[in-house]
Parts: sequence; structure tokens; C-alpha cells
Amino acid sequence: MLKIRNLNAGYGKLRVLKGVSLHVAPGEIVTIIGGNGSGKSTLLRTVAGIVRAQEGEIMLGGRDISADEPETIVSAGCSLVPEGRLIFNTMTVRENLSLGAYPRLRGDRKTDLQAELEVIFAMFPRLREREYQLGGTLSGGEQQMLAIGRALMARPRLIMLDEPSMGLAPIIVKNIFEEIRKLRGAGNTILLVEQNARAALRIADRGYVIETGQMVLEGTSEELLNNNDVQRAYLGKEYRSIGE
Amino acid sequence: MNFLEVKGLSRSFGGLRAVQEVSFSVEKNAIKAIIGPNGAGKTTLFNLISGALPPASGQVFISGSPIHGLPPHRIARRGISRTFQNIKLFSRMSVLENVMIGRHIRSRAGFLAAMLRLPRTKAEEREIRETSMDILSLLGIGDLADQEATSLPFGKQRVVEFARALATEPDLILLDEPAAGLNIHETAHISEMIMKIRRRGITVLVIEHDMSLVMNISDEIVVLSSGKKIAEGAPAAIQKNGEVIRVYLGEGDA
Amino acid sequence: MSFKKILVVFVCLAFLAVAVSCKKKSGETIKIGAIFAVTGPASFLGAPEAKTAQMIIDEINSSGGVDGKSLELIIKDSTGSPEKAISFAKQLIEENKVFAIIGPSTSGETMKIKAICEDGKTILLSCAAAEDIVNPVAKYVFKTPQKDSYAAEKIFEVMKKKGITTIGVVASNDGFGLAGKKQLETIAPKFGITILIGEVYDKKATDLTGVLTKLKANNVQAVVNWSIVPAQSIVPKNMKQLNMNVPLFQSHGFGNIKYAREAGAAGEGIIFPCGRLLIVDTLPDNHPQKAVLAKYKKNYEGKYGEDVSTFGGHAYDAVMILVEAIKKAGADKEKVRDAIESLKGFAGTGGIFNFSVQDHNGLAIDSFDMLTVKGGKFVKYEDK
Amino acid sequence: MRPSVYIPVAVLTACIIAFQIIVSALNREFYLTQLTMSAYYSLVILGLTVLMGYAGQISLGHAAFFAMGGYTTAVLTTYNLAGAAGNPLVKLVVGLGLDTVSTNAYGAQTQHLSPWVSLVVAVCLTAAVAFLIGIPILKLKGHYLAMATLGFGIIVYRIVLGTRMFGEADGISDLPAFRLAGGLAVGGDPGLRVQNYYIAAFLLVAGVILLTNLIDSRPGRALRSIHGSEEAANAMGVNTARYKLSVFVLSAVFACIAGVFLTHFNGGIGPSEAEVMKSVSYVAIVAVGGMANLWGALVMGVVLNYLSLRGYFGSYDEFVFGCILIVIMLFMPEGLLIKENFRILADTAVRIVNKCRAGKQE
Amino acid sequence: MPFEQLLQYIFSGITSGSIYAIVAIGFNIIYNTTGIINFAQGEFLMLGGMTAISLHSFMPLPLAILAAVIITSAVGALIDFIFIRRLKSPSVLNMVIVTIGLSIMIREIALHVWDEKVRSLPYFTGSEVTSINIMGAYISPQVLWVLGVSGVIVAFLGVFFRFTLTGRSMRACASNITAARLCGINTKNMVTISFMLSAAIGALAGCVISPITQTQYDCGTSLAIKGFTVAILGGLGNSTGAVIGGIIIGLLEAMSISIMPLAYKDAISIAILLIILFARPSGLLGKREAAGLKEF
Repeated sequence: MLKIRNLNAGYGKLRVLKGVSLHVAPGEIVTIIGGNGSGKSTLLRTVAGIVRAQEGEIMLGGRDISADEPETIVSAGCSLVPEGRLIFNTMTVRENLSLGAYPRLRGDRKTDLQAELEVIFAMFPRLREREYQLGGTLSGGEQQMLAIGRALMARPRLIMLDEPSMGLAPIIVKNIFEEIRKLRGAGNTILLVEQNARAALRIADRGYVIETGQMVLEGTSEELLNNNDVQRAYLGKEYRSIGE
Repeated sequence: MNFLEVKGLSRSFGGLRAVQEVSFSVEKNAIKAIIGPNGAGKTTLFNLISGALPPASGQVFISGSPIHGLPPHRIARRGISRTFQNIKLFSRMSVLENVMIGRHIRSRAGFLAAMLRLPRTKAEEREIRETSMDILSLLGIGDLADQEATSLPFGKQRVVEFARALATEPDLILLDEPAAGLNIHETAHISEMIMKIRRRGITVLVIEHDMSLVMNISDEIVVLSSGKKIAEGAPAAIQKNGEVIRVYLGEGDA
Repeated sequence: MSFKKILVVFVCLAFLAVAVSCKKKSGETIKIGAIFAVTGPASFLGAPEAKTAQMIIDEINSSGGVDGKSLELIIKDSTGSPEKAISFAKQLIEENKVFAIIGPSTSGETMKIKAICEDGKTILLSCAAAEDIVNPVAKYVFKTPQKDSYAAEKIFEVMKKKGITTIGVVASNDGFGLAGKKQLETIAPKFGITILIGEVYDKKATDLTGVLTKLKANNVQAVVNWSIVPAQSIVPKNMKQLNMNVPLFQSHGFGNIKYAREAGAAGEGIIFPCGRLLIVDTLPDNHPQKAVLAKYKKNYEGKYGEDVSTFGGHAYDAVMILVEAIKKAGADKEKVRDAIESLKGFAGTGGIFNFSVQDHNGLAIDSFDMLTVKGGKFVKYEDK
Repeated sequence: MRPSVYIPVAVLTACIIAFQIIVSALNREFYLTQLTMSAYYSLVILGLTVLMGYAGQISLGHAAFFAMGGYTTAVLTTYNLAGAAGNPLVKLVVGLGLDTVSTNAYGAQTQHLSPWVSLVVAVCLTAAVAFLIGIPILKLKGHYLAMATLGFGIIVYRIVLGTRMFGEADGISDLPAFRLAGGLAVGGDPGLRVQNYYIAAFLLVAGVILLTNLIDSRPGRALRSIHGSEEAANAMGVNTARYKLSVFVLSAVFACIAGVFLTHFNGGIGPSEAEVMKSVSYVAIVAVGGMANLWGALVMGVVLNYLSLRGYFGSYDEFVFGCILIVIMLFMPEGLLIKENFRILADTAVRIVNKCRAGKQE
Repeated sequence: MPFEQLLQYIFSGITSGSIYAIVAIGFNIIYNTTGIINFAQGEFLMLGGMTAISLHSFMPLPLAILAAVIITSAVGALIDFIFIRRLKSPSVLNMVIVTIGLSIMIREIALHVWDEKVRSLPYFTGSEVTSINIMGAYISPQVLWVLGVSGVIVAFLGVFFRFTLTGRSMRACASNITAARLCGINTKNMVTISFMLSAAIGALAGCVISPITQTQYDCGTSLAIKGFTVAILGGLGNSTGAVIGGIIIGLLEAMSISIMPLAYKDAISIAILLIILFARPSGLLGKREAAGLKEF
């Protein structure tokens, strides 16, 4: 589904990604873990086209999208749920969701928006309750659901989630991850960037570890969960073992 | 009397209560770490202490005298310096010049003296330059002095920010995620530097995610979650704290 | 990148070219400088003035020049800014060594360069209205537009006949409007007329209902609008809009049929003093100005395809007076200056000029006729 | 401290002197007139560069400060003291010897306030006004700051235009020359041209030296740090509000001094000096010069004003100015006079020379 | 003050206020999608008016206005294609200078295309002398046209931004440009549309006010400054704010005339604006954070 080879990207003179490669197979949940500033968000933003790739290729379903504009990439079936959610604060939940379907609404005016909305509302009943409320007035967890719902409205083949747990209470995080797991059940392919490494690895099939813009480790979730370096740096294993 | 005393600090944005009734204290020359998940209010807490944001309620004392509500530049003069999570170096200025800004509160040339370049100003300028160079050398980046600060690699920028904060000769330094985005070697370097700073008699308050770093260097740890302090204590005690493990480390499968 | 390179090189070459180039012209020509506000806020003065001056100079040159010498006109666009006028005046006098300067278009600019021309012993024939230009008299400074005080007197004469005693005055905040307002205020008592309200509006004003409401509230018997700006057609429109049915008087700045046309139906019945350029068709054939006016009107309208205005006429008079004096005295600055000063009975578009040592304007009150708008045309105003 | 700063100053001084010698030798001294005027306008632009380029605060009302300088001296030095000899204030002025006697264009003697006094008054007044309005205005940011400064400019323009004391639309004319010392005078007399050129050039060079010194000093660094990140500057102990205010006042004073001198040089001032478009063109020239680039601003200020004052582009003057703005912003947003462009130029020159040589050898 | 007179001042204030409001709305549309103030907004009014006047000499008025609106919005699109799109990661100041340059260029081109003379369209209904009596105060039918068209424009924009996909996407751009791109919205096209829309609105406004205010090549600048003032007063990007701000400024000016010399009219309205800004640094209805975000 997604294949990245030797990707370099950054902001201005600053190079954040240095030769990153990874692949995601259809129907998989793949997670990327790494510390703050290691470049994991930049990676997703580069795939989504918000950050320009300086070198390397990003193949989405056999086509190189590294030079495409974000809107083309969305149309090609790859949606990003950005860090910090970035919902449209001044617009209602319904408007937020319908803008998610923008590329398809433009292409085909007859798209049955209501039916699409029903699908999302079925998935996140909370959003139905808040249908005509402004996005900015939602709680953090609801905003995250809205952001995911908005991305799903584009009917993507690949959903990228950037730190969905950020700033959410543990119980909500749990719900969100539950939803993500369900998404995969519904046949979606998911690329997940998460700071909460343990939670992420628990629902993922495979994982990558990124450090200062380079992939340092790759493996199945099981392997990574048991890897000493990973435990020390990202799972707090070291002191947990002291504690236990 | 504790060196830094934070009492019941609160602040909210819109409906979000970013920091709620947080109190703690730091002893002179100690290293205290603040940990917590993203969005727990750690950076807001720093902004409240350094004056970048005025607190809605609560008090902050340094050596017993209140500093809450003061503008940041006045707080800086009280001997508190800081670094930023998303590095805020001054663009279009060299590394050396960035560090020289740190000497601002330790020098006094005004507009007129500077424009006329009076002998007194020249001498002061020399002092600023030399001290700043010394700090750069101390942190091992003396050779970068003339480079443009914002064009440096990430890791080096962190060190420059460090140097800038040190140049103010602070009594208390606030470090906001000093190891973020750094690799293992750079992180080790940072941890060394923090120890070096402490040896100079400076008190350190640090926000950090890297557990190995936190556990290695800190004397005490404060844990924040959703704006509230949920635990405080020595590293060993924190590691055993069930609440901390549940909130911070994942979904309580311990 | 390569485009940028080309650009950089091009820009540098352009600057080099500008710096190096020096215009040189020689031969038996008399250089005449002209400073007009061709563009900018006073362009409705400067543009017709510049066109007129250029037209006459071309005409004279094609018919063999003056005294066997051809004339060269150097027009500078001051955009109505005094500092530019100052710069150009110095440039024309010192660098181009012009024989005389025509213009500037506005009084502010003229007042700034009055002393410069005086120092540089260069004749200045201003096309601006303010009386300060020739009072106190400066040896080398003349002006061709009629005096404001005469215009004011003419207006008051009509008012007196109509039995009007209380009026409101609005004027534009440029040199012309302010000078006129001052004259109205000075002269009004002589005619037993009280100015209840005198207001100044911005030269770019687009709506004057506010100030006219104020006038209306004070029950003025007539309104005088003194300006040269487009607001001259806004005032009558706004008055009709406010259902204000008192007579409207305008100044000689209304001397452009364009403004009457813009005012449309609202412009009917406006009374204003003006030179005779705009009613040349109705003048008797034996009128001394008839030939001059008819020729200027025909040539200007033929050449530029636009209506002639009294502003262009000021430039016409300035150039023709200068030419007349050169014809008499030859190409000698001092003698020409003396010749202008002793010029009598010269028929221009503004009236019959009779210069003297004390009078550097040369026009009498009879240079004005009272005109009115009737059927979209300017006609002579007749007392009813 | 850094000798490299003085090299361009020396080059500039040499250019100034060389230019004068050349034009005098060619008997074309009249070029100096407009160069003198351009130099004064460039002084305004220099002050604005420090405010905008280094401290990062926009001002769309700087013409107002220029006008305040010009109008203050114009009002004070055209007031005839002899006509009000009985007034106690006038008596005091005369008693203190603060008056001067000049001969006007019509040969009459006038007794008026010494321009030295009016210069001091103008500077104090401008500084005070800039200080007072700066306190609230500089709290605004971005477009709101732009609007507030623009608004200030409009207010000053309206006051100048609507008040009889300032000559309304006609402005004030017939200013006496500003006699400095030792026979030096700022005035429009053609005989004073060369010395006026040097007086203006001196002020400009002094301005550049002072501002260059400032930028490379403690307060200068503080200003630049505000531009970089106000939050970080604040955290380093820089009183950002006070520094912004100080630099605002400083650049206002630069504009004011330029206004005083140019008004005496021109012998008069009109409201067009306070117009919004004038302020806008100052800002535009700073941007074209490269924002944080004193030398760029200086060169562009002199060149563009010089071309405009000579009427080089006739009625296309404004059009050309607009084109220059767009082209430079589109293709060289860092300004025209930056090192990179000089390098491109040098490279191209070298290549052309090489090509010519190669051509000759063949 | 008698009631009729007060009402007359209010009419006068509302007339000029609604003109200012239309210009301010034009500013807001572009500001919302790009974060810049388009200082050439006033020139759109001038272009619209001038084009309609020229076309009116050989086609009926409604057609001439329609054509002028279309031509002007094409100019708006052209400006975006040629200039705005070329700017790579521009600072706000760069953008502002470009639009100032554009405004100067358009103005000077207009001068050489049309010349310096004033022109105007005929009154849409009635003539220069028609006047309607409303409760003792008088008003020209064209003023009603201005008010009507302003109202229609505001209503149209309300519907457009709320109920059409394009309008919603433009709001999305205003709310969060990155998120808009992630939704697959071509933000560059939205910028083009916003330029076209504000040019079209400007042109329409230019036509409607032409009979009253007349049109001249340089009439755009003063309108733009007023419009900018009003946009700031109302809070940048807020169309309701623009309407409120416009009416406030208009009324203030009209009322100031009744007690103060007219010469200081602008100085007074701007002084009051400054006072409001000092109290509320983001304008009447502006978002407080927004004022701090867009830096030069």
C-alpha cells in the first residue's frame, strides 16, 4: 500500500528526515514510535504532502506521490489525522465532517452526504449528539473523534494518525485506541505515530523506531515490546524492573 | 526556607484547565524534574513561573520573595533563566550574538552610549563578548561562534539555547525538554551538561520525557497529569507509585 | 535562478544607464520649463495645462518659431507636491538654464518656488490662482488666472441683486479652495452678506450630504462652493438629494463642462463667474477675445478630443504672454521681463491683460462674466 | 570593535567626496541639489530601517514625524519677532539671544527665532509625541500596528492640512536659511550648494555610523532579539516594551531631524510631506533595500529618491516605483542589495570578461 | 437637534458607512484565505466603476455592470496567478508591499488608459434631482441602491459561506489552512477564488456608488484606507464586524460634522478608532488570539 524509500525532508535548511524507508501492507496497523522531535510527525506530514520531500520516493499503491500536492494525495486515498487534531473551530461538527468528503463532493455532486454522515455517526455516536455544535466547543476526546471522522469521510485506503492520544485523559485514550482497532477491523490500513509507545504497540501489527530522523529499528510489535533498547528508552522498562 | 516555592498555581485557557492548584518546592542547588504525558500542563507551568503567562491564581516565591505577576524580564533579573521546548533562538543572529543576549541583564549600555561607542561601552562590550565566548567554550561549541544560530543542526541549537540561558548567570534554570529530538549520544551530552550546571551552584528545574535521563539526574520528581500534580518524590518512589504508572506509562497493565 | 541572475544584471545595467545618460540638445532654441501636476490629486489642472502648453509650443515651432528661434518645452510632472516643484524649479533654472518657467498648477507649489525663481532671475508665469503669488509683487513672478477677489465680488453682486443676505460656504482643502474662502470671508461684509457657516472638505470627498445638512439646518439663502475638484459636481447632486432648493454659486473653478455634465440635472441653474472661454459661441464677433478663444477651443478640442477647460486656458495665456514678450524684446531675460510688465491690452483666454509694475496679474474684474448652466450648457447668466 | 564596519563608511565617504569633485570639475554641480534632498529622505529611511528591519515593528506613519520636524521649524522661524516685540515671551527669547536676523527674498530684514532653537524644540516635541503614542501603539501587532501607525499619520496630515497656523494646503514658504556655524548654512541659495551637499552627507554618514554602532551593541542586540522571538527576548531579561518604545522614538527623531534640515534647505514645506503615500514609500524603500540592511536602505533611499526628484520617469514615476516594489518582492524578497546578488553580479561579470578574453584569443 | 435633521445625519452616515463596509468586506475575504491585507482593494472599485462607465457607452447599464464585474474579477484572478502565487513562503510584509505595488500600478495604468477626468454612471433609477422624503429627511434613490446592494452582498456572502461547498472550503481555509489542505481542499484555488470574489464585490460596489461619488483613476486609495480602518475596527476577517464598523465610522463622521469643523472629520474618526484599538487590540469583533498571530 505505502512504500517509502530513502526519504529526506525538512523545513528550510533544517533536514529532519534523513533517508527514511518503510512500508505498510494493506490491512495492517503499523506504528512509528520515537521521542519528541525525532521526526515522526514530519514523516507523516511529508507523506501527506504538507512538508516537501527533498529526496527519495513515496509510493502509494504503485504511484510516486512525493511531488504531489496534499489535495492530490487525499484524492489518491491517503488521509492524515494531524497532530493537535486541527479541526475547524468556527464550523459545526456537520460542516467539519462534510468538508472531509470534499474531494468526492467536488467530483460527484450527487454523493449522498447524509448516508456517509450516518456511517460516521454510527461509529462515533457522540458526534451525532453534537452535530450542530461548533467544533471549537467540543471536548478534547470529541475533537479527536471528529478529526478521525473527518479523515474517514474521504474514504481513504490509508489513514495516518499523528499522536491521537495527545492531551487526552487515559480513559479517553483507551476509547480512541479501541476505535482505531475497530477501524482496522473494518478493512482500513493504518499508519500510527504515537508517543504512548506501549499502547500503540499493543494494537499494531508491526512497528518502527525512529530516532533523530532515521529508522533505527523495525519489527513486529511483539519483537519491539521485548527489545531492551526500546524498553529502556520508550517503555520505561528499566525503572519498572527496579520497581517490580 | 526553600529556594523556589510554588503555591497553588492555576491557569486555564478557554474551558481547558491547563494547570490546577499545583504546589511544590525546590531546594537550593537541587535538580527537580517535572514529568507527565503530553498536554499535562508542564510547559504552561514553566510559563507561569517564568512570567510568560500571568497565573490566574497562586503564588511563586524565589528565596522567599514573591515573583508571580511580574513581567518576564523582571523575573529574569531575579535570576531565573529558561530554555524552550521548541527552541527559540534569535534568527539572523550568530551563535555568539545569541549568547551575548544572555548577558543583557548583566550589562547596562543604553542607546546613546551604544551609538556613540563610548570607552565605557567598549569595555563592557568586550566583557560581554569574552564571557559569552567562555560559556560557548565551556559547552564545547566555541568553534560555532560565528555561525548563524538558526541554521545549526537541532542538537547544536539546544546547546546554544543552553549557553544563552547560562549567560544570564541564573540562580535557577528552567529546562523545557532539553533532550527532545536528540539521539542517545547527544542526550548523554545534555545530561552531563546539566550536572555541570548544577556544580556551578545553579538550581535546575527540568521537564523531560526521556526517562533514563530523568531518573539519572534528578533529585526529585513532580508528576503532572491533566494539569494536576499527582505525585512528588524521589525517583525511586515515583517509579513505585501506582498512580504514576497507570497514568503516565500506559494503561495500567503493570 | 537563472531568471534571477538576468534580473540582477538587468537592474544594475538599468541603474548604470540612468546614471550615465545625459540628455544633450543644442542649437538655436529657447528653452521653456513647465512644472505641472500632470498626475496626482491636482491632475485635473495639470493635465490640460500640460497638453495646452505642448500644443501651442508645437504650433509655434511648426510656424517658424519666435524670432527665428524654435522653442523647447521641458515639462516636469510635480504630482502636486511642493518638494518636487522645488526640486524641478532648481533643476530647470540651474541645469536646463531655461528662459522662463510656466506653472506650477497649484498655489502651494508656486509659493514654494517664488523665491527660487526670484533668486535665479527666471521668469515664472504661474497658473495658480492665489493672490499671494503676486502680492507682494516679486520682480520675476507673474500669474495668469483671474484674481479670487474679483470672482468673489462678482458672486456677491449677483447675490445682492437677488436679495440674498445669509449664505453658507463650502470649499475644498486645497490652495484654490482655501484662498477663495478667505476672499469670500473678507469681502462679504462689504456687500452686507453674512457667512453663517464656512466649511472645508477634503479634495477627495465623495459625499457631502453631512455638511450640506448642516448648512440646510442653518437656513442659508444660498450656498457657495469654492473648489476645483470633482466634488463640484457632488455638491449640486447632494443638494438636490437633500431637497435643498436654494441657489448654488460656484467659483471660476467650475470652468470645465465636464463637471456640469457630471452634475447632470442637478447642475442646472448653478451660477458662477468665469472667463469667456466656455461661452465663446455666444460672444459677439467684435469681442476682443473672440478670435483667441475660438482658435484655442478649436485647436485643443481637435487635437485631444476632449472639452476645453479654463485651466488649460491659464497655461495658454502664460505661454502666449511669454511668446508675445519675446517677440517684442528678443531673447533676453531681463528685457522680456520688462516687456511682460509693460504688456497692455493683450487678449488671452482669461481676459484682457494689462500688466504693470504693481500688477503682475494684469486682469481686471471685467475679465469675469457670470455664467449659469442651462440645458447642460454654459450660458451667460442674466438677471431676472 | 569590528573594523569591517568602518570600511563601507570609508568607501561611502570617498564616494561622496569623489562625486563632488567630479561634478564640480565638470561644472555640473546642480546634480548635488537633488542628491542633498535624497540624502535627507534617506535619513528618514535609515531610522525606519532600524525600527522595521531590526526591531520588527512596522510604521506606516513615519512621514508624520518628518512633517513634525519640518513644520515645527517652519512655524517657529517664520514668525516675525519684531512684529510682537511687546510680548514677554518674545522679550525673553530676544533677551536670551535666541533670535536671528535674516534677509528674505524681497530684500526685507526679518527677526526670527534661531533655527537652532527650533531644531531643539522640534526634536523634543517629536520625541515626546512618539513616546506618548508609542506606549499604546506598540502594544499592537501585525496589521493592527500597521493601522494604528497609519492612523497616526493620517491624523497629523489632517491637522497640518486643516490648521491655519500650518498654512493649510499651501504649507509654509520663505523659511530663512539655517546658519550653523563658521559660515555654514542650510538653505536654498545656489552658492550654498556644495556645503549643503556636505552637510547632508555628513548627517547621513553620521546616521549610518551611529546606527551601525547601535545594531552591534547591547541595545541593538536586544532589538534584534525582539524581532527573532519576543518571548525568548523577554525571558532573557530584555524589557521588550521599553526597547520597542526607545527605538520608535529614535527613528522618529531621525525623521524629525531630516525634516528640519530639508525644510530649511527647500525654504518651505507643504502638506504632501505628511501624506500617507509618503509614509508608504518610506516603508517600501526599506523593504526594497532588504529590511535588516542599513546599507541597502541607504543606497535604495538615495537612488530612488534621486530619480524621483529629478523627474526621471516623468508621469510614469509612480508606475515605475510600483513595478520596482513588485519585482523586488517577487524575485528578491530579501532585497536588492544583498551579498548573494553581488556575488551573482560578480560571477556574471567574470564570466563575461572571460568570454571576451577567450574570444580575443581565438 | 430636530428629528429630521438628526435623521438626515444618520442617512448621511449610513450611506458612507455602507460604502466603507463593502470595501472592508473585500479586505476580509482575502485576509481570511491568505492572511494578508490586499491594499489594492480600492483599485477594484475604481476598475469596476471605470470599466462599467466605458462599456455603458455602447451597451445597456445592467449589462455593462455585469461585464465590468466579470472583467474585474478576471483581473483579480490574474493578480493571483501572476503575482501572489509566485511568492514563495512570503512574510506578511512582503505580501503587503506587493499589494501596495499593485495598487500603485493599477492606478497608474488606469491613468494612462482613461486619463485624469472624473466620470460617473447614470443614476440607476431616477436622476440627480430625484429625492425621496422619509419622515422629513431626504434621500436619493441611489443611496437606497447602495444600501440594497450592500445588504444583498452581505446576505449573499452569508449564504455562500454557509451553504455552498466552495464557501465552506474557504471558511475552512480561514479556520486552519493546514487542516484544509489535509481535507483535500486546493487552497491555492481558494485564494484565487477569494481574489475573484473580492474583486467582483469591489467592482459591483464601484458601480453602485459611482453615480454618487463619481469615479476617478485615483479614487481607490482613499476608499482603501477607509475600508482598512473599518476592517480593523470590526476585527479583521469578520464580516459582521465590517458592517458594524462601517456604520459606526460613517455615523461618527456624520455626527462629527454637526459639531466640529469638517476639515478634521477624518482625524476624529481615526482618533476614535485608535482609542478603541488601545482598549480592544483586536477590534470590536476580532478574535483576540488572531491579532497576535499574524506578525510582520
